[in-house]
Amino acid sequence: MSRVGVFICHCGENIAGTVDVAAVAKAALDMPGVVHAVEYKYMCSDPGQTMLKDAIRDKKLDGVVVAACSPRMHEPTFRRTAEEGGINPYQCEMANLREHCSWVHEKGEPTTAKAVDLVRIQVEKVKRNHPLKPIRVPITKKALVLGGGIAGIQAALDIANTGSPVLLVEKSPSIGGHMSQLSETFPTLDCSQCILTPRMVEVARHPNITLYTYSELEKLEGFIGNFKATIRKKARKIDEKLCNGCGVCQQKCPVKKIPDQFNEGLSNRAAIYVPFPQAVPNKPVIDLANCTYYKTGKCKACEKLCPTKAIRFDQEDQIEVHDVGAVVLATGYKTMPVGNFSEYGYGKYKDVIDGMKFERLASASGPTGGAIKRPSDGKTPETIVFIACAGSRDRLKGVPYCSKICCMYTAKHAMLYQHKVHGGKATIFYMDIRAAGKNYDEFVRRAVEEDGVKYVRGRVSRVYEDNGQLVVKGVDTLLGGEQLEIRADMVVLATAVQAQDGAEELAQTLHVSYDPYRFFAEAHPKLRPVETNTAGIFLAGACQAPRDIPETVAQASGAAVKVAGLFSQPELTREPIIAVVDRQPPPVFSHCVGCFLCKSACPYQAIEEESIKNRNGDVLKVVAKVNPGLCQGCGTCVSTCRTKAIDLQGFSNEQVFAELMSI
Amino acid sequence: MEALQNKAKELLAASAVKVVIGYGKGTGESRRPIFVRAAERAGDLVVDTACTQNLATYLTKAEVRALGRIAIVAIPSTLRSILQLAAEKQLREENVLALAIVDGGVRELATFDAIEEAVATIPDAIGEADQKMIDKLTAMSVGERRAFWADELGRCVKCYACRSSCPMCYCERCTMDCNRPQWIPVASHAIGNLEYHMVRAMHLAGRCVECGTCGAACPVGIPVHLLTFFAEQTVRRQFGQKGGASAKLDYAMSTFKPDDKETFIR
Amino acid sequence: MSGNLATMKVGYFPGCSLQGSSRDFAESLHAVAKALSIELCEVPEWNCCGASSGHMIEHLVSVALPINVLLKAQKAGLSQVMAPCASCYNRLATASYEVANSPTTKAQVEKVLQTTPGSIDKLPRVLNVVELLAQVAGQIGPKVAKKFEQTVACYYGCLLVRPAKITGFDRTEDPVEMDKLVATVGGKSIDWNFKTECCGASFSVARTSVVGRLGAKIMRDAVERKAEAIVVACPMCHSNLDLRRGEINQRLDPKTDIPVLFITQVIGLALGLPEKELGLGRHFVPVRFPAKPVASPAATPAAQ
Amino acid sequence: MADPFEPKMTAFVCNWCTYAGADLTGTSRIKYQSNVRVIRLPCTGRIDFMLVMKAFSRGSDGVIISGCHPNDCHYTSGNYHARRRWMVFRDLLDFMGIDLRRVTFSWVSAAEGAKWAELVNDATNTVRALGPYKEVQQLAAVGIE
Repeated sequence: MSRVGVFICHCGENIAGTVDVAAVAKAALDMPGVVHAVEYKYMCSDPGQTMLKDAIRDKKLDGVVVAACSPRMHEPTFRRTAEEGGINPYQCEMANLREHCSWVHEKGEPTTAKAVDLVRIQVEKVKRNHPLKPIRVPITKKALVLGGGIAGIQAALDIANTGSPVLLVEKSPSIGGHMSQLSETFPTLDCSQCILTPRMVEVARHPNITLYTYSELEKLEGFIGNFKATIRKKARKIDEKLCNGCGVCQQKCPVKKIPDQFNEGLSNRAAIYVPFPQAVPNKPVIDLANCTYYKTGKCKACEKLCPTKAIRFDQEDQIEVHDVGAVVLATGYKTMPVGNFSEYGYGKYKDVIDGMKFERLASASGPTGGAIKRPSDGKTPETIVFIACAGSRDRLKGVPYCSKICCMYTAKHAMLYQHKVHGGKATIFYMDIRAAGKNYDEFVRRAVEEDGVKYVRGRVSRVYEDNGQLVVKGVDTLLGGEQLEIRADMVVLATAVQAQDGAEELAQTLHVSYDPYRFFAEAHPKLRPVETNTAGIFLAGACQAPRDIPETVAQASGAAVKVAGLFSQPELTREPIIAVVDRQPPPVFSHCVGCFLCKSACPYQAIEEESIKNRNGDVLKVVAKVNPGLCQGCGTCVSTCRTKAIDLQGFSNEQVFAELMSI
Repeated sequence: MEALQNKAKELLAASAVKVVIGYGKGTGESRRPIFVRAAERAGDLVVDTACTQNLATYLTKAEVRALGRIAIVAIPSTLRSILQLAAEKQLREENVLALAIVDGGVRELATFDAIEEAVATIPDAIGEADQKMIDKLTAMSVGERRAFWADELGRCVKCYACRSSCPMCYCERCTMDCNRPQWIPVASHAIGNLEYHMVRAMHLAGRCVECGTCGAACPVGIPVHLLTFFAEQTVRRQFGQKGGASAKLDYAMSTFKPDDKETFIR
Repeated sequence: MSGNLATMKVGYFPGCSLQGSSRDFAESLHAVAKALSIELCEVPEWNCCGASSGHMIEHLVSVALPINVLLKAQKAGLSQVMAPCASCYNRLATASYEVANSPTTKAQVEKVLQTTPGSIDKLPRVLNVVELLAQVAGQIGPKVAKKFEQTVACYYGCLLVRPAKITGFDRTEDPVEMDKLVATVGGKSIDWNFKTECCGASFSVARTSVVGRLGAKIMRDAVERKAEAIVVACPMCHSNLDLRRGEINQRLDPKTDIPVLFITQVIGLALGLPEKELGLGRHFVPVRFPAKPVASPAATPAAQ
Repeated sequence: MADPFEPKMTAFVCNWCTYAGADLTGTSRIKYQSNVRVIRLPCTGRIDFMLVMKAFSRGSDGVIISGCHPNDCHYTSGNYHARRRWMVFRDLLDFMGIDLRRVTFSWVSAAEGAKWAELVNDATNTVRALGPYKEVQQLAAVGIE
């Protein structure tokens, strides 16, 4: 027969002001199994906790119910106290008399009656609690960072600098991401590559960082501290050790007319290429789709001419499996594809381009060496129109959210244009100017006041061509909704920021949740912004939501600290709230019949098949077994099990049933 | 019929199987399951329209398993049972040989793939009378339905014939027998009976092979099979999955689609 | 969709213009429907759709009127109602959308229409003429007697496709359904800029100068891109570009005399229906096409 | 029976969304009717359909079941499994003559304190209007345990 003690907290007036705590204590004493019931002003205070510890000893309690605030608030506190009092911490339950009772109901008899019920529910539960031990799991102190943009680079460097090894996986041939494509950065107008490339080199040189470019994560199994990552190294068809990046191959490659992704198709590259001069690693890759040899079986010009004989046409993809303890997702974003803007003639008129193309035009390392020339005929545009919110904040044809960075980079674009094309006329159609951030609004004001960029508040309905000239038709809502038609030489769309292609699949591979726009979801919008709901997987940068560079870097460092914090512990301890499959003496062995329907229901692949053998090793029965490391304790398997052979520690069938029967 | 008897004789003689589970003469026109273990007894086997019981129930019984490879005379629902049992890891391909009764003749189905093909051709339809009854019930007001079941289940004596006759109720310990906690009161009484049959239906939703053997087995003639039929149809309607379609597990109640369409969650 | 059905039955809501200013639209529509064995069942005792003035003045009226029509159609057992006039179509579609999405509006409408039998919950689907023709496009191709070998500009105007959330038809900013139909009957449609520009709509009568200005832009671009005709599916578009060609031409140099055809007339011509049945004679800008170089008869025997 | 009927409401909620949401209702001091008794489970996936039936047998007049919105499940997919189970169980309850107006399903996130209050009030009012669930309670009355 159990000896339960009930401790009712006044929480000052918070509970006692509404609930007749004395009556609750009195009622508690009549509950079967309760041998001790008291009320006190503040149970969480030192004297309160001491009182609880003493009672456990003096009254020889084997179970404790603290009727106070929400268990989500103080359960850890009182479980620790119970342990100090000499019983198993999991023999302590909390009745939520505050959030679920005194704060939400009027003072009176029914409210007190409810409080009594809430206590009874927990008393019935605690009587059926079993002592549980927290689960200890080891940690592999190596991190996996997915994505080699500025977010991934920053996270990798920060983690590596704490002394832990890092695997940095980037799907394209070089790290650098979108930032390496940018011309200059707001609000300081410093050259993007000038500040990025040193970081890229640092990554390449760092003893704790192993770089996997042109590689992708294929599979992630396991759980926090103990992931198993399968990485596919796509074949560059180059022996990276021999290649010295001299570049002869790309000069001599006969195929030269392939649109260069890095320059957003504004220039061409060869079939064997290094994406850009500052690429890290500075090693080429053969583009199989366009290489003459792979198309016709002839050529091999690069192989013949390579001074170090580094070309390897027979090279295969390599699969590597690594144990890692934590993962940082930094897979970035993409901008909305052209198809969405037929009214702007995107894709129809050469001189209607998106922001990324403009970055390349304005970039000193770009196809025009930084001169603003329009794609159609290379002419310098005398009038240019920027259309903000191309797809952003557009419930109908685009995305409902604000892409956040466009206001700033459009201002930057206009500014750069004004600096580069003297006497040029830049007009920006906008909805609102969202320039919240350090020195951001000042930056926009500069564009308007110093560089004379014309801001027109209104939307553009259509961009069309009138004998060779682009005409931008819009409205100026500040001039009494007057319609405008601006004849422009070039139009730049600030296209919406979207989740990276394949984000959904990746999220599913990693079992992290994502929002309706396929951005990865943080564990808590305010208090856990760099964590996912899956323990051990963290977020950095634009894969979570549109972000600019400063935020991305800050978040990346945040994620890195989370990883470092995790790695600083000798081992992990987890709540023992996990499922267990019953075991019985022979000949039953277990009530489990091995139908393994639970296996397909488990979100964590935590259910394994165990063969029960006799001493000759013949299998007598195959039954389910829960891997305590993988199980997170959702209990889905429990309600799937027809034989009730699986149960959930801490929320067992007996406990829940008893709770229900007590009301 | 001869075809079957010959096939059985041949199989047993060659001891390709250790037992043939089939139908034999019962009292009057009824048919009962028989276990033919010797070639010379193959003549006892009967095939006709009166063979309606789903014999798959016996496939999971320890004593039957112990005999070795089994040949089983299979009506459509038996084939579905075999697949579902296979999906639930209760049956090994090498241990069972289905003798499917197709328009008088007999077809040997040795592999699950073969059975899947055969099953794929079976229309998802239950007996006309049963379907009529389900439609009638669904057309009723909820009160009328309650009354209907209260009256029907009032007769239930908890003999568990429905459970024992069901090929999918192979659990060694049923929820009913679980006493910590005592989910369902042991004695037969109104609410307990309602709960018992609800559990059966839920446990068979997405697994029921729609043989109706449970209903046929009920000594007091409660149409308990309507419950499992209804549950199965609900699953098929809402998720397009069904019990006994494949030997690979595709259990509607342990899988999901993020866009499962529901109308009642506020 | 129901492209291969023998005969199909569709509710028909003429609205005022099909009986007045746009009789040619009505005539060609009926002729084509007959040829494609589509049965147009006029909605019994239909009333005004509430366009032009109605929806400017009183919101409830502008919803109640169309719903009343749809309830009548429902009573007549029609599952789809086709409104040839883009304006009617837009009113009917908008009204159905509003009652489906605003419980308050629905309640109000139910109140004012309590005398009309039927249920607002399952109203017939509203179609425009292009939508209907697209449904049966499958049967048009085979029936083509005489290829419509002209280069045309398909002009949609505003009401067929906007607002997208209500019409849910075609690509709002860059519709293509009419272009597809023209292609099925052997015609060529140009890629141009003013597919969905405003034609001035009801200013047709009140402010012809506006119509002239807007129409001129539309015609200029079409002509510059070598269109030999404009194809429309809306009475207002038609009147503005046809009836008001005078005002338009005042702003054009050179002036243009390319005709404006209803999509139904284009299809009718291709199906080889007599011009009279298609009401081609009713246009202000005569329907004439530049003579095509006739394929030399010699070519045919030579081929064999 | 002088005093008016007060329904007995039982709620099964998940720990991470709805229980937390109900906590928020408290912290925001939003008042609601005190009829409901909450049973906390880790996840909606853990809510055994039998619990709902048992609640009625035990004399509840109404039941509330609530968890995380689709996509928000702390355990990534427990709520999806739960939703499927409910989709079938609910139809079956109806087929067996249980009055569905007495069973309320809902998604209440940790941020939806107000929604929880509203949910409880609506459900309680509905059930109060329906009156005590005699039909089932009579069945139960016949010697339980």
